[in-house]
Amino acid sequence: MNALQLCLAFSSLLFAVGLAGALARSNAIIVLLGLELMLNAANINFIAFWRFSPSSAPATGVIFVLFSIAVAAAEAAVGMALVIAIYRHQKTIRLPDATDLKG
Amino acid sequence: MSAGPTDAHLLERAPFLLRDWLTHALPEPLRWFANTLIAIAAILAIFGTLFALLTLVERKVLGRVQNRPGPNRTGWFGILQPVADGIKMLTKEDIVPRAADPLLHFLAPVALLGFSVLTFAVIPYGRDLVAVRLDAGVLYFFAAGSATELSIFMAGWSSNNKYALVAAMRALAQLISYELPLLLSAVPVVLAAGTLSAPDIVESQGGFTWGFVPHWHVFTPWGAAAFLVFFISALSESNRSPFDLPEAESELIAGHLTEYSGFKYALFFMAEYFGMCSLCGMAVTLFLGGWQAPLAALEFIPSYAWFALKLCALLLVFIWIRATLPRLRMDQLTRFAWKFLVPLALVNLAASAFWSLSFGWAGPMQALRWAIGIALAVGPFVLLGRRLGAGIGPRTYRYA
Amino acid sequence: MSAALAIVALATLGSAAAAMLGRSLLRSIFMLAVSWAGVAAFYMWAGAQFVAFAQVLIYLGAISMVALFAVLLTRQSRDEAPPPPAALRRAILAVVAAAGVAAVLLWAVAHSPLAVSGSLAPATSVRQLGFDLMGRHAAALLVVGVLLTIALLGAVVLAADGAQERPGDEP
Amino acid sequence: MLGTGLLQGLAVTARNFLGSFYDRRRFVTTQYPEQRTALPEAYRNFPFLVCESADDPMGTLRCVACQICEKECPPQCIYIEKSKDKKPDANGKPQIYPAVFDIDTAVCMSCQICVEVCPFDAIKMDQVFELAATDRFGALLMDRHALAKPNSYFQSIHPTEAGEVDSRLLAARLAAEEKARTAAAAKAAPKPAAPKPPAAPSAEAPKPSPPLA
Repeated sequence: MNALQLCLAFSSLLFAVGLAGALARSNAIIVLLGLELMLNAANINFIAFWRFSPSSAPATGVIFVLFSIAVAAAEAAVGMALVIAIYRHQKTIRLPDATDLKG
Repeated sequence: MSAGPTDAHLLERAPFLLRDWLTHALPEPLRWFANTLIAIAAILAIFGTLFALLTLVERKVLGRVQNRPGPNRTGWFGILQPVADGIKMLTKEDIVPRAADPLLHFLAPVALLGFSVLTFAVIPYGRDLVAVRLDAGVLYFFAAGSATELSIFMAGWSSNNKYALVAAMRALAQLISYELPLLLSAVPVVLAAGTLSAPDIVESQGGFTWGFVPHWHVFTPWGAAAFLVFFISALSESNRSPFDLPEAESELIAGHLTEYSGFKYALFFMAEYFGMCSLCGMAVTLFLGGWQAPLAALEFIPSYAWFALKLCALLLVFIWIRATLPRLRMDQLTRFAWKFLVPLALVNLAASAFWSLSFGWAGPMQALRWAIGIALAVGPFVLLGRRLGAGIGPRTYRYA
Repeated sequence: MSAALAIVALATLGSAAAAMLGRSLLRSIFMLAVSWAGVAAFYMWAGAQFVAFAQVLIYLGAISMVALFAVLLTRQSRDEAPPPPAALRRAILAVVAAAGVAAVLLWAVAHSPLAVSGSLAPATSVRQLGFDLMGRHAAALLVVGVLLTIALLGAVVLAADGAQERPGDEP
Repeated sequence: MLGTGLLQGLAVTARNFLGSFYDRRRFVTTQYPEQRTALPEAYRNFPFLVCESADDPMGTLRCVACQICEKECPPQCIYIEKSKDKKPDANGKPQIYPAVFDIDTAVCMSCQICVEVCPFDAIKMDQVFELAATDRFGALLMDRHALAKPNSYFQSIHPTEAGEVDSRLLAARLAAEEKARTAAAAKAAPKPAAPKPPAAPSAEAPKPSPPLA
């Protein structure tokens, strides 16, 4: 196993942890944060491939990660706003309880 | 840390000579390690001493402003007061509330101090006198600074005290609000210098116009405006008066420090002053020419002395402002950040872009450049200020 | 080299797992902050300093703050109730699914012919990064800027309370 | 414009800061334990017992243990026990004296009523304010030894009032002497052998006893 594979294994495990959290927990905030973890795992892959791949275009991986982080920030902001909006309507942020379409 | 300048005179090279004298006997990899350790130790020692002195100077200056002498019982002119305070802090009982989260309660001051010490790494204290030469030094500075917010919240939440929690919420709202103008007012400098590395930003401010006006960023229209925004945001980021809402003692006891005592309290205190010092250091680096001398004739004074002088001057202004201004209300605080500082910083970005684009203008165009630059800096200030102060007349006090 | 990576990876994975398992919401967020910091440390290790600082600035400075605010604004859910049987079953299924995904990914990683070049990618200077962003990727940068602005506005609209601001509240 | 008020405020504090270095009128702090301001003469708190001589305070107390002050004291901080015997006072006249005279300064509220009711000018207001003690029961309860202070001290702290008191006492004493002399002369004319009655002058002028001879 070389360094690239180690990095990829690391990111796979992080992705799995995030996936497990997003699927298992019923709290909307934790679910969102699990999604963030999965995004992070993807970013790790970008950096790893940029770092170790034989024919890396200069800095493309880094730039992709920068964009990804920006999108993650936007996603977090909108997601948390949604959580707060749901909470205002239904007085709960447990996802199994948020089943009504009409608030 | 680099090898240090070789052509400068003895006083300029003194820190490097001292370091090399201490470590010249060691083999190569160990020597690098020892040099790094010495840099860390020097920064910690100097700023630790500065912290101690600053607490004393702050109390003396506040006293003088209020026409009283300040602490003068311990030692000559109260010079031993910090020592007495330190002994008092160390010997006090360390109380952890029963309902608190003991791990986070312990981690909060440690993390806060750690992050605020991290920010010292990229500030250039003199010619080639910087602990870590990072390509993205300014970004590193703000990243480390933004991480301190987390530890303040940790302190407030883990205390399990309503005052601490409310104060932590306030601190978060305040720090997030003022992080934005702080960053945005640093961007024009990065734009002008074309680099994110702090030593290079200082280098770019070298030289003089007509031999006596230094090329510091604060002497350009956009630079002055950005410096103002940066300074106000720095006041707020370091929880200093008039933005010391998180620890508003009249409303929230001691804010997030309510449940802290003894040495942990001292750590918070230390972190606050370290944050103040590092923000002032960054302001000096970005706007006041870092370690550059203000006159070409004064360049025989070593660069680190100039940096120290500028840093102390800014710190004194911090204290002066604390002695003058009353505390803001929470809604005034956030309104000021979002409705005044952020738009001002954004417009200022455009002003700085104009300044960079009009670099080649000469002759009568130079006057036009200055006129437009000043208009772009002062105009938004006046307009936004009028908007901010709309409906607030001068107050009349019936019983005063 | 690999030892540093292993330490960073273990710290990141451990804190992430602790965050996902933890019962206290706020502790979970603090653990997640540690794990994001671990990812930043990985970027440092991989020589992408700029990305590491951006990661700290955005994840530790902004996203964790937003999450903390969300937790405090939705007060009831500070600690989750003990899981009912249905939730437990779901959790077991989730862990099984995640373990399956992890197994597939790990198998793929272990068995694909991933060639590693002898020389590492040259560490890009911030200057080069800036030229790239403004040159080749300028359109993407613009789109991201628009996206961020719209997302911010949307978040404000979503989270804003319908109640009017009280008129007497001006300073 | 925005910010001018802030600059004005900063100017005010800067003026204060610089002014405190050269303007002594601004810089009013006194370094208390070493440097003391002169107390105004009208300053009064906590009563003390006046005695005539500093050498023998217990023998020359003006107090005759009439207990009026004890009865009048609003917080009842005075405790007096009369003596069983009589002792010659400053003028040699045998008087009852206070065997115990305690004032609890923890209770006393410095209302000065004891001073106003005393017919003998024996209790007066003091100027002490450094009564801090480590024992809040014993050390703040002043007995008559602690309370007795000579008339010269009274004159030093309240010269105007002490002058009035002294001249009043002197006038009363002179009047009593005069009266005693005329009485003695009147008695000597019809019945020269009769002894002088000692009680009569002291009844009309309470404080000053007739002169010895």
